[in-house]
Amino acid sequence: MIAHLPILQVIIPLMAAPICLMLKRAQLVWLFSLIASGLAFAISILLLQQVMTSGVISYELGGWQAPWGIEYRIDKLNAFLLLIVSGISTVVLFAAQTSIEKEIPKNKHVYFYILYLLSLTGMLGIVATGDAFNVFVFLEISSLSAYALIAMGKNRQALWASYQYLIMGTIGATFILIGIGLIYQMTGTLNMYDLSQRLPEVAQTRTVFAAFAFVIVGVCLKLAMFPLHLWLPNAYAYAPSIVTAFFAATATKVAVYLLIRFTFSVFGLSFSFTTVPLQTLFMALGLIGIFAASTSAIYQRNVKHLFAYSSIAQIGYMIVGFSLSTVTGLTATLLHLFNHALMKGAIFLALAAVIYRVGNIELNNLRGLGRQMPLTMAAIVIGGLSLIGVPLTVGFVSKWYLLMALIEQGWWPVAVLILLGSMLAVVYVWRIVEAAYFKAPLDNSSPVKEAPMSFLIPIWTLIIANIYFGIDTRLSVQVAEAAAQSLFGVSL
Amino acid sequence: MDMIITISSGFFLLIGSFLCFSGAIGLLRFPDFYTRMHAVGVTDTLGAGMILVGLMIISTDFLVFAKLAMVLLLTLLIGPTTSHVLAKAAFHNGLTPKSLSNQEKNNKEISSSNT
Amino acid sequence: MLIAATLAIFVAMILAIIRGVIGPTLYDRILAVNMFGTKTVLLISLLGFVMGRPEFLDIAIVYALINFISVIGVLRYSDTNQFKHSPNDNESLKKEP
Amino acid sequence: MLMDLFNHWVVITLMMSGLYIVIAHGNLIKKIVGLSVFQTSVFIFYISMAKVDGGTAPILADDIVQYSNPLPHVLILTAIVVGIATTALGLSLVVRIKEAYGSIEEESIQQQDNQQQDNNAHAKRKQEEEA
Amino acid sequence: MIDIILLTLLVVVAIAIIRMKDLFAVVMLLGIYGLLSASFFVAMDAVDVAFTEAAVGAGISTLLMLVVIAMTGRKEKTNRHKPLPALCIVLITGGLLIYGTFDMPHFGAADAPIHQHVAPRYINDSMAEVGVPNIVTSVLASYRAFDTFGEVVVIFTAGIGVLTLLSVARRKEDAEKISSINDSMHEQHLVIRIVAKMLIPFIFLFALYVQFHGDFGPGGGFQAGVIFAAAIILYAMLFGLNTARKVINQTFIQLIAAVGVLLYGSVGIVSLMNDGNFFNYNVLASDPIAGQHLGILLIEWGVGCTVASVMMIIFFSFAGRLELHQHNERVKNQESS
Repeated sequence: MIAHLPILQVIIPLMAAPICLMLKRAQLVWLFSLIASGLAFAISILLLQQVMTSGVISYELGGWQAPWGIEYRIDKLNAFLLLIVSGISTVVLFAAQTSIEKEIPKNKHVYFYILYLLSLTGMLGIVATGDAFNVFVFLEISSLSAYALIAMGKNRQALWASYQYLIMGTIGATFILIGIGLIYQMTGTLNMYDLSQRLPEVAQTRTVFAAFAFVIVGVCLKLAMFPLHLWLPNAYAYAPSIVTAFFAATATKVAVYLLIRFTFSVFGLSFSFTTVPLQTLFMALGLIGIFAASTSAIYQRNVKHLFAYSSIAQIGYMIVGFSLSTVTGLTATLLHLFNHALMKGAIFLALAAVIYRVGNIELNNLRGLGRQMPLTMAAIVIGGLSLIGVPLTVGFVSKWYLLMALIEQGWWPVAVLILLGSMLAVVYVWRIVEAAYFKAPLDNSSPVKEAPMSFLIPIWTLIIANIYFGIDTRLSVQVAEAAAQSLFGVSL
Repeated sequence: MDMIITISSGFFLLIGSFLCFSGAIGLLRFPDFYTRMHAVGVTDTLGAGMILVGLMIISTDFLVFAKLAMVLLLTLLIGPTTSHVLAKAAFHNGLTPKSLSNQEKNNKEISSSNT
Repeated sequence: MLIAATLAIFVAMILAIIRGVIGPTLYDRILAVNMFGTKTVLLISLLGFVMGRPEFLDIAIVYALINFISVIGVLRYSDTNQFKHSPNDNESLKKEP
Repeated sequence: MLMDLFNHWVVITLMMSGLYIVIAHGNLIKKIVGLSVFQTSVFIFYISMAKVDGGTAPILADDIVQYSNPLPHVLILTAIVVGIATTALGLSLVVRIKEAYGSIEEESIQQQDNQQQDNNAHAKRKQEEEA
Repeated sequence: MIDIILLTLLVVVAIAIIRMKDLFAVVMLLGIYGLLSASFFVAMDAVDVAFTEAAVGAGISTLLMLVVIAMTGRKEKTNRHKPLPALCIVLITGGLLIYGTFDMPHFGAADAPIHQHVAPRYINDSMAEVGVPNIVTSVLASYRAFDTFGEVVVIFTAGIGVLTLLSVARRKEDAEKISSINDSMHEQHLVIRIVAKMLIPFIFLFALYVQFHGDFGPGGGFQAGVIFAAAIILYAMLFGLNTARKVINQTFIQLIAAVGVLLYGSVGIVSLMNDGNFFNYNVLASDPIAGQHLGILLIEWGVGCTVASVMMIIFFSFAGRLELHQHNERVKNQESS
């Protein structure tokens, strides 16, 4: 069975989804999907171990050789991403049952879990596959379930946000489809590894250039990179809180993975960064993104909106690291992928707990919660410190690597700008601290209790991970560095 | 034999395409819905039938012949039915033929302003 | 002869599209679409013979069926109050200049 | 030269008209129609690259040597399914939006949202003042 | 020649779609667009794709849009129209694509890379390796079976998504009341009911034919599923939703949708159990070709089940919503008068 791990990784949550439809009882379905997600997590750990020791795993679906059939190709980068996605999904799912109780009508609970599992399947499928068209199919599975999940939000704005996401997402996916079509036309193959072998021959053609542009724009739409981010804040703010926690921690990460995969592996380093001026473009967009989004975050009243904008800013950091196209820069991006998943997962879960108790998530509703829900608010604060990049948290580690990478290349001014950007994070995190600890609760608000255990356990698991990986950086840095080096073809 | 097949199929195809063509002209040129429907409904069924018969004559394979016959049956069944339903629905929902509507214009305006 | 018939079908299709665009009433459009559907069935049958592989007539059968079903659907769901013909329909539905 | 690429250009025109509808029009159903046109045009693009001059449909028969490329056909079969799935989901969202907002025009929906936000902000300011 | 005429017609229709303000006309034109593109697919030798596009693009999606328009109104407001920025984006994107075409292989060129690299094996060896004359089916169901599995999951996701968005919990008595006023169609139209009664069995038979004939000609599970669902939809439109619900139980079709996905997946699981890779049908039977045949047959059934039931779920959800709307409107009118 060990040889079949790559496919089981995706197949287990996939097959669990239709079985859930048969089980019918929400509680049972929750337990079942938790088990499925947990199994996927366990498999991803095994896979990572296997990859770290023995190198790339290739799995031929249907027993057909690679360019003719579909291939699952797990290298260090995929395995790392699989671990992040399935891990976060399991932790978040743990709190799901309590959280959706108040946010989603009873008769739709089963559908919620099914869509959640399908969304997980889609993301795992995107990451695991080594076939360009298969990416599109699984991208659509995850997107379609995401649209439906977001539309389940309580307010009517959720519907509108979901519709906007649907339009933008479909345009993005269709762009990717056009791009894949163009490279297919020039090379005759869809397998990513095969593509990377055959693309250099035709790299100078205008068609490949157009294909590159379409794939990158499509992925950046999914990624919510700065000028294309318009769908994200509302989608995150109005979705059910569990969905927000899951997507904020995973969905954009998967898109970043796609960006890295296409630029580094498929089109190749020399094409992406020398033929096309990707470096300056992405660095500029990343920096503008950091500043524009952080500034918007400061002016938000809704805390979910605030952190949604902060997510866009964090994507900016990843893009800056990516645009350096050095091993250290990419390591910083990958580390930040992992770390951002940990902190945003924790923060949004804590916000879900607040919504569960208070019902609303405007800044004013946080007043006095520092005393009433000490553990939850402490989690938000630690997560916020991590967002700023305070030492002893994971945020510090990834910022540190990013600065190192920038200085290594002599980009001093950019390093200063990154630090300035972190100052903006201080401002918006402070607003929350201020509301929670230094303002008296509103007169008409009734006192609330601490969040139930089903929230506190996953929240604090993530927070402890936040601190642990901030102190003991060996594990995460080792994997990220190895993954980055493998993309540059440097052997360990 | 070949000669007869070619000529007869050509004949059927010619008639069929002429009917289709004239039906289309009628669809475009006639003054109101009912006359247009008349033009299309009558020529379409016959024209399609003619073309399909023409094709049946030149088909060599039995399966192809059978499928063409099936298409022919379907057109014969469906074409008139849809025409009938369309006309009925149009009339029920208050679309009057042009000659009538000129006469009854005044009545209709009164009745429609009431609803 | 096959080519001539195909061309005639094409011309009929173009005229049907024009009628579908200019309307003016709902039923004219339905009529145009219906006629377009039957013409497509014929076109598919003819194309099979023109291209020398006539064994794919299954598609023509599907077209005929789908055409029928969609016309029924159009009538069923245009049969609501919003679609009732009103005297000013003729003016308001004309294509905007 | 011109004739060889003509097909591609027409297909690109089709794609762009679909994209134009999606971006420029404010009606939600029209946007979905636009998406549908856009996607269908991409299908046309894929299928036209599969065509080989003198080839026939990729179904094996005895006396035929040249077949068109079957792979894009397979891809597009999948993509068509994805397209209808997106259309169905988008349309059901439109229905729900119509029920919630009473309109399916982008402008009016955004207006209502802004209004609601303003009202909320007002209420909040009042609350703060009271506190 | 034929392709150029069809493409030109497509452009005309697309421009008309942009210009029209009447949504009903737009949807009709979209139906024409679907039919035209399907004809184009036939001209391009893509018979399987044409089959699907006709059933889906011209049939199902047009129908869904009509149901929605009946709920939302058919006029597009003209006030908000921002053509200039949109035009800029479109021109840039289109310009980029046209720039990209200059190095493309020419249309129909047999020496293009796509006809040289992967595809030749499908064309030359699929008969020996899979044993199915229709190459599209063998690629779809065996070489790239996992893509098709993804496709089935996509349609399943859409079904669940539509259910979450549109399903209404209703009591039985209400359902009777609501649908009893909405069955105008089958009271008025005797002729069409008789014709439909004659046609529906034929359509079922044809769907089965398409399901099984997919190995030899255009067709397969997806197309068969859509045709099957179309027959049920025809029945529901003519005899009222409620009657159709009695024939096809709602929980039952949800079950079938899930069973379809599971059937498809379990073929893969069984091949795992037999020491093959996922979806390796060779190990399903002692003879590899027999195994391939068995595997393809089973997964085509899986596809057919899921597609048919999801199409029905989608249609019933939309039509049920429409009924509710009309009922509410009527109640409101009665109250006001």
